Amino acid sequence: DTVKFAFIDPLSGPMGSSGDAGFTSFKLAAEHINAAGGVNGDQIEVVGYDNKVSPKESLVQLQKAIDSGARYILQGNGSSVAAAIIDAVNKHNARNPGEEVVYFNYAAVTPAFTNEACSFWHFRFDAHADMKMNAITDWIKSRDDIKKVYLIGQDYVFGEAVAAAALEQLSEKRPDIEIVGNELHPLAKVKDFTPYIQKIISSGADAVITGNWGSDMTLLVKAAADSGLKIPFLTFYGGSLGAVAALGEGSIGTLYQVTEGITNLEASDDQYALIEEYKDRFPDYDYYYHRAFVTMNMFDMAAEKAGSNDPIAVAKALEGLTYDGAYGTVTMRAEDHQAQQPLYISTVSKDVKYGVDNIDLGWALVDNGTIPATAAEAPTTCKMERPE
Amino acid sequence: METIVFSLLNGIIYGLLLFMLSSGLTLIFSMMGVLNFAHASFYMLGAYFAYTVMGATNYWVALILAPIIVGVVGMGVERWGLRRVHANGHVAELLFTFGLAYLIDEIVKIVWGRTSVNYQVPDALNFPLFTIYNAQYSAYRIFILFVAIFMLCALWYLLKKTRAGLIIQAALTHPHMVGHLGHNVPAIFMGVFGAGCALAGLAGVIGGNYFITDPAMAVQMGPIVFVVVVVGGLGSLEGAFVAAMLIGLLQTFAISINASFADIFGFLGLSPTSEFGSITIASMAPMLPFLLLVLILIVRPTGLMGDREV
Amino acid sequence: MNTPVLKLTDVQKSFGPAKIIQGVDLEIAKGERHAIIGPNGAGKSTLFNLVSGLYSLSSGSVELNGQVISGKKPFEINRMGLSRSFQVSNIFSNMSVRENVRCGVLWSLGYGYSFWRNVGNLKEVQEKTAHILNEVGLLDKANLPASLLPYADQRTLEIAITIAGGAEVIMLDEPTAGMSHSETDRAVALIEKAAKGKTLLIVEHDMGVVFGLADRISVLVYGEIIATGKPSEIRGDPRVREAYLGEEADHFEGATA
Amino acid sequence: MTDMTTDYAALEPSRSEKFRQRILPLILFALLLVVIPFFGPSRTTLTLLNHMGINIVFALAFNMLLGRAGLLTFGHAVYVGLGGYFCVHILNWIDASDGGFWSSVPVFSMPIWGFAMGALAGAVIGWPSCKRSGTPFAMISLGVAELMAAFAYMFDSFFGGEMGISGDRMSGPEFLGLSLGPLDEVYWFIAFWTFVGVALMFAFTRTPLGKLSEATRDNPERVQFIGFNPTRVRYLVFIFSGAFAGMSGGMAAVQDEIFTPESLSLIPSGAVLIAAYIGGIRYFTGPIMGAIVLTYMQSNLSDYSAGWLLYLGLLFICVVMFVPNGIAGMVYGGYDAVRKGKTAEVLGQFALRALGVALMAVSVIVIVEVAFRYSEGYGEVFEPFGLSLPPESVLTWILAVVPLAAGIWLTRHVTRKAEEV
Amino acid sequence: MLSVTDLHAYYGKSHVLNGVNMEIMPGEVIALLGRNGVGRSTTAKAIMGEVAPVGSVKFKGQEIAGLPNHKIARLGLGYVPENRDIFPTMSVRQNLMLGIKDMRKQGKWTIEQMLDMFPNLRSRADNMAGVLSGGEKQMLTMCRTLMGDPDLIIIDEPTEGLAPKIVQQVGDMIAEIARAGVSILLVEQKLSIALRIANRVYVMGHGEIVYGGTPEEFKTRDDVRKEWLEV
Ligand SMILES: Nc1ncnc2c1ncn2[C@@H]1O[C@H](COP(=O)(O)OP(=O)(O)OP(=O)(O)O)[C@@H](O)[C@H]1O
Ligand SMILES: Nc1ncnc2c1ncn2[C@@H]1O[C@H](COP(=O)(O)OP(=O)(O)OP(=O)(O)O)[C@@H](O)[C@H]1O
Ligand SMILES: [Mg+2]
Ligand SMILES: [Mg+2]
Repeated sequence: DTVKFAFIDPLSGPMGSSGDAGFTSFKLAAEHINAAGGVNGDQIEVVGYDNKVSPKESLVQLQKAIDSGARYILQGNGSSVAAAIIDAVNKHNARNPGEEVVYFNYAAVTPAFTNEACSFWHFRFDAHADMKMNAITDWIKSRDDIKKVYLIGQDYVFGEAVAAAALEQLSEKRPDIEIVGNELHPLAKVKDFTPYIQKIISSGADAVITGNWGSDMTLLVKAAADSGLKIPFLTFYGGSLGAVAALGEGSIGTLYQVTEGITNLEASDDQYALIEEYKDRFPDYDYYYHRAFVTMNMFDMAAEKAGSNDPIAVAKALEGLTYDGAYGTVTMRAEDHQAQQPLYISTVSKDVKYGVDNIDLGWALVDNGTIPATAAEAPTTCKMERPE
Repeated sequence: METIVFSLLNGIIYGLLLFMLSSGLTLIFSMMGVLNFAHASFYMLGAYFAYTVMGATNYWVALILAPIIVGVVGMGVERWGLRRVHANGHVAELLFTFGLAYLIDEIVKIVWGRTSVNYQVPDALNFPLFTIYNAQYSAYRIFILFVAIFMLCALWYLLKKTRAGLIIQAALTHPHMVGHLGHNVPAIFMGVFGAGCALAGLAGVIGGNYFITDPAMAVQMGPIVFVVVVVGGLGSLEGAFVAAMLIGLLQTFAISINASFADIFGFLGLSPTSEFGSITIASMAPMLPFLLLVLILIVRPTGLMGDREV
Repeated sequence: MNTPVLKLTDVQKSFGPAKIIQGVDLEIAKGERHAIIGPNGAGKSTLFNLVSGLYSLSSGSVELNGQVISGKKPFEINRMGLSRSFQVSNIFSNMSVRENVRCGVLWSLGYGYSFWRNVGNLKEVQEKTAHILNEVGLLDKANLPASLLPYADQRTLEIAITIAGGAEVIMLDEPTAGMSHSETDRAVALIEKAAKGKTLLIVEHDMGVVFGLADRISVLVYGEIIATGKPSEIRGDPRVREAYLGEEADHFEGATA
Repeated sequence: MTDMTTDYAALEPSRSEKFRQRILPLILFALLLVVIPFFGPSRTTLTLLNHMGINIVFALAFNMLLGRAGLLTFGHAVYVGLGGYFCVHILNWIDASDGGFWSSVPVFSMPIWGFAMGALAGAVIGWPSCKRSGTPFAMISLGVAELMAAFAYMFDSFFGGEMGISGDRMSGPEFLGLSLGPLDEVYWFIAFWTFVGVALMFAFTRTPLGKLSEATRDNPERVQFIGFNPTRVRYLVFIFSGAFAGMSGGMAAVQDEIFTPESLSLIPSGAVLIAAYIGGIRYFTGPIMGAIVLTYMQSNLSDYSAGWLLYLGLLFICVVMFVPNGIAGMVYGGYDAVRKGKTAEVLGQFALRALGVALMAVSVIVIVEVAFRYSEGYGEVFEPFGLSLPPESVLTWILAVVPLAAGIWLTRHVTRKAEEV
Repeated sequence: MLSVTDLHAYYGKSHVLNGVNMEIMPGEVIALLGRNGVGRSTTAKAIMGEVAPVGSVKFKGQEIAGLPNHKIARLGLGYVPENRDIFPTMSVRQNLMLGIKDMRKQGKWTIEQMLDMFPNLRSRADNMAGVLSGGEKQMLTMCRTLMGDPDLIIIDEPTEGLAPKIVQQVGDMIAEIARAGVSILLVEQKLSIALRIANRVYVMGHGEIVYGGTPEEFKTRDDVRKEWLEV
């Protein structure tokens, strides 16, 4: 028997590579579990479904996946897709009892999914936006030289949420910090960010916080480097595929990111071996989606604990489960199905063990960059309805 | 003052950049009437070719060679593809370029991989040229400025000093008659399309390292180039130039305005906390070109300086 | 002569600096068949365009049945009962001949922009269409796409569309241009039939047609009417000979004599 | 007058002909829609069919403009989006209301509301844009689409931001005993409205306004001289087209229960253009065929190959270059030939051509698949039908070249033969 | 100068030309007469490569059947088509400019000369050609073709739609062109003009040349006129 996982993310088109990076991670994680005897004796199969980052198309693929017997859904690219999948999974499970599916969200970070919109069927293995912001502001707290902060983001719910979280957390943790700018720009429409950089320069900011992703992130930092602006750009997605290659040395000392782990952290030999195996198998990509491995290993643990691969049983077993990961302990909080884990602030550096994007630059932990899970933790408003 | 100087400077550079991106399209669109949706893909090809050529030789060779290769590819596309489609009208041509864009994007992924390549500004141009109000202006930006002006002159020469422009326009509607007058219409079409593609390629060589060179760069360029060409007016190089500058300046100035709709229309009772009132001019900036496009076409279907309906 | 159906008062038109129509006065009585002749570029087609509303007047006025129509849109003027054809065939080339004519009859039968009725079920429309097709002799070609018609038939269709709306005043711009003699004869017969009881204004270079059809002729030269009168008067007018007919006038005298 | 009626009769298609051409296809279509569920389609198939239905209505609405009125638009998804969003809001109002007006509204009526909203949007946006035609019109639609897509991210209260808004189709009173929960019930809903949409839009082509829109496409100048205002004609058609697009949005709101800003972006607008064109914009049925094919390919081609976009691109290019009248053109062309009694000839030619195309396809597939795998660098090998085709094998190269050459030769040969006849 | 041997042409399946034979000597003016629809225009088009010619067309001794039209034009063969085909969105001057094949060479005629010859055109020189009256368009087309210095010019129905007086003018112009040493193949309906200018006439019927001779001789051949032309 096999346990089918449906990986629903873009596998083609402009976003295809970021979906593929996730897909390859899950496949490798599954292979490792299978090699170790599988889950409860069953082998895991991860099947890719290309959703072309379209929520509508995701629903078609979801249906296809369910019909082909998948009971576990993996997805991460795009909160709009995640929202559509949560909604569809909820409805499917309500309308088709006995055929429940569970959704493991590995990258969609909208806080709502584990707050007001939380669902028993949804588990998030990535830290959500507020938690990441917690990490960023925690780090800023330790940097007395940062006195002025500039917020810039994409003009939509996520960008607004990031800005709001930054404002609130900074005023709490560092009331002395002045917010010298709070700017939103339309999504994926700006070609030349220099005018924005100029505004940042004029404001005298010491650091920039941005939730930008994709080209909006890269172009922003690139424009900063071109204008000689050497201040930390604290990003959520600085580590996304190809960003460092595109920025080149301009990213050193400028580009910062917050993640649940980086390859250049102190780790066990097993972990190093895994990183190298990944790179070897998938030379285009780097070991980035650590949480893919966490997700699969925690699934394995939960299934073994429940003694069954049944989605409801696994979901219940996952609640409150603790896993000792390569970069710290991960706990799946039962109240809201949000994984709690330590976060790391890192920046681009030249002398690192593992480079990224096939160049010699890589991510290195910054001073005081380790944010323990408790510090990153965010409260939840989730009132979850559980089956039975 | 600071804002004005900045905005002016950035606006001009951005405008020139836009002009550079759209100049090839100006040529193809106004001469051949082809809404070339693959324009951005040729732009991307330019960047990738330059990356490869630069790897083997140096940037200056790439600057010359890459556009030529793109131009040749463009000529091939015209010769074996577009020419056949031409008889079926503009929608067919447009769809052809649509499909071509997919094709090029995928081929780029096969050849150069799915993620961005490390195509960087050459060291010779990678230094801050001058600094005003703490902001550095890299030499490369000024280089862009010169290349854009060069492209303007080259195009101007092609359109005004040669009869090619006239011949092509005539050949659009009366290909046979133009042939009877002794002009080799197919060759001219091929040449024009190739030249337009080469210009796109040149923009790619320059833009690829100024921005990012990855397989998504074509998609990201989006319809803004059409806006420039159409707002400027068909058949008008000056128009395209003016439109590019106008859009560049408009957008850059708008970014520097932090006022929200509530600040401006407050007298109408618009509250700053309402959804509409809280929108700032700055956040609207990238939408302005499209607003401009719609307004211009409603008022003046020939565009700013065009001599015929788009 | 009671009130004229069509009355042009000091009509002028300039394109930029070029004064193309420089003060035309013209009255056309009900039921009259009036021809306008003149050298190429005299402004005959322009005059048509002014009357039918395609161009706006620079000054002067045009009245149809006592109502001022200058300044109105072409479709408004058409609805008031004035219909025109074009010097270059101007038909709906991707539609069938029948559909071409049918479009022409729709407005006059009161089926404006209606979208709740099936044209196929509008008996009146179908019958009128058939009637007109029959009259112009295109019935057997009714289901052909208009673009595939031979040239002469396209010209005929042009006339058919023009008369389909049943307008009171019909203006034809060189209806027989490019037709052979036999085709011309057929076209003339058709025009005579169609214009029965209506007012006809026609531009032609074929003097056979003009002298055969017209009750009165106006000669337009450089935007001015230099003569108006019965065919016989026009033929003899030395100014007309000088400006327009040239030697051919003799030819026609000979021909008709 | 008696001969008049005979003329008239001679001109008109006979009653049976009318039935055959107009009513029969609709009846067959309805029958097809009714029969499908009896084959017991899976939920995946049902989802696909439902999306096909939605896209059929959308593509036809789009073609009311492009094919019929000659107006190319790059932003027709805007009307689908507005209609759909409005309907999702209504779903939520229905859900939330107890006893109010909305509580008596069945979800089944959603396409009507979408229709109304689409018409309203068409009326507002069409007012300025229909003053233009041709490329200015197309460009205005592009600008409007970009603006609307941006607004969709800015105005959360209506559009719900990036995540859009979702509703529940199972609320409100039932209609025809359909709870609309399970997909097979949704199928009936979609089938019903697809049929209504297709029938209405077909009827529209036969109305005076429908005919006038064609006349305006062919020759807007002349339309003025038969008493009509071309701007007005365009505007009215635009409203209808927007309305039917909105209707498809209403159908989608029930099927997907969610609407996101992506649904009014340029992507679906471009897709519908492609669908309509591939199907054949000169035929009423063209967009239907195109919508079916494209919907299928968009959802399923990616299952077979990572390079599906490349195939799609190639396919567009080939259709545009070699089959300019689209699938419908091909179908009707064949049908005509068969009716003229040239069945054997046509079939023979068709078979040869199909063989040629198939041969070329073999090579193209081999080249693309091998190249894809090679470029990914995972060391995967293309293994169709048990063959192993690594990039360095001779067999790979033979398969990449020989069928291609043979296919090209064969199709050229057939074409030349056909021209000689 | 031009010799056409056994020329056939088809529109789809209809066989329009059944073997046309004719010769044009340098400096000659030939009128091609015939009823509507017998294929005179098609002959002109077949020579110019507008419809696919089957048979032989030799110009200055070189076979031109099957050449692309710009090559034919460059050999010195000018063509004024039936439908005039001016470029409507360009000015009169630009239209004339497009007639020049090679800007570097000074041709026999200049734009100014052309405008002098036709004062009507001069006054419209900077107007868009699309708004010219029918007659003005006709003049423009002819002038445009002359700008390319052709050695032989094929003119299809130059007087169609022209006022009687202008018809004479056009006739004079053609005569003048002939005087300048350009050979002319004139496809014309109006006998009066054709006979006035031509050195030789050909009459077509059923896609073939059925008569050839001098105008003087032709005037005496009432039988030919009755059978092959409309009276
Ligand atoms: N839109 C316009 N703009 C500028 N000039 C124009 C325009 N329309 C017509 N003209 C000019 O007006 C003059 C009269 O043209 P018109 O077409 O009325 O002549 P016409 O008498 O019909 O001649 P023909 O018998 O040759 O058709 C011409 O010289 C023409 O160039
Ligand atoms: N494009 C075409 N397709 C099909 N048949 C055509 C086409 N053009 C012309 N024909 C037919 O070919 C025959 C010869 O046409 P052609 O134009 O050469 O005649 P013509 O002698 O020049 O007469 P006209 O006085 O009408 O110009 C006619 O019967 C005509 O109907
Ligand atoms: Mg005229
Ligand atoms: Mg002819």
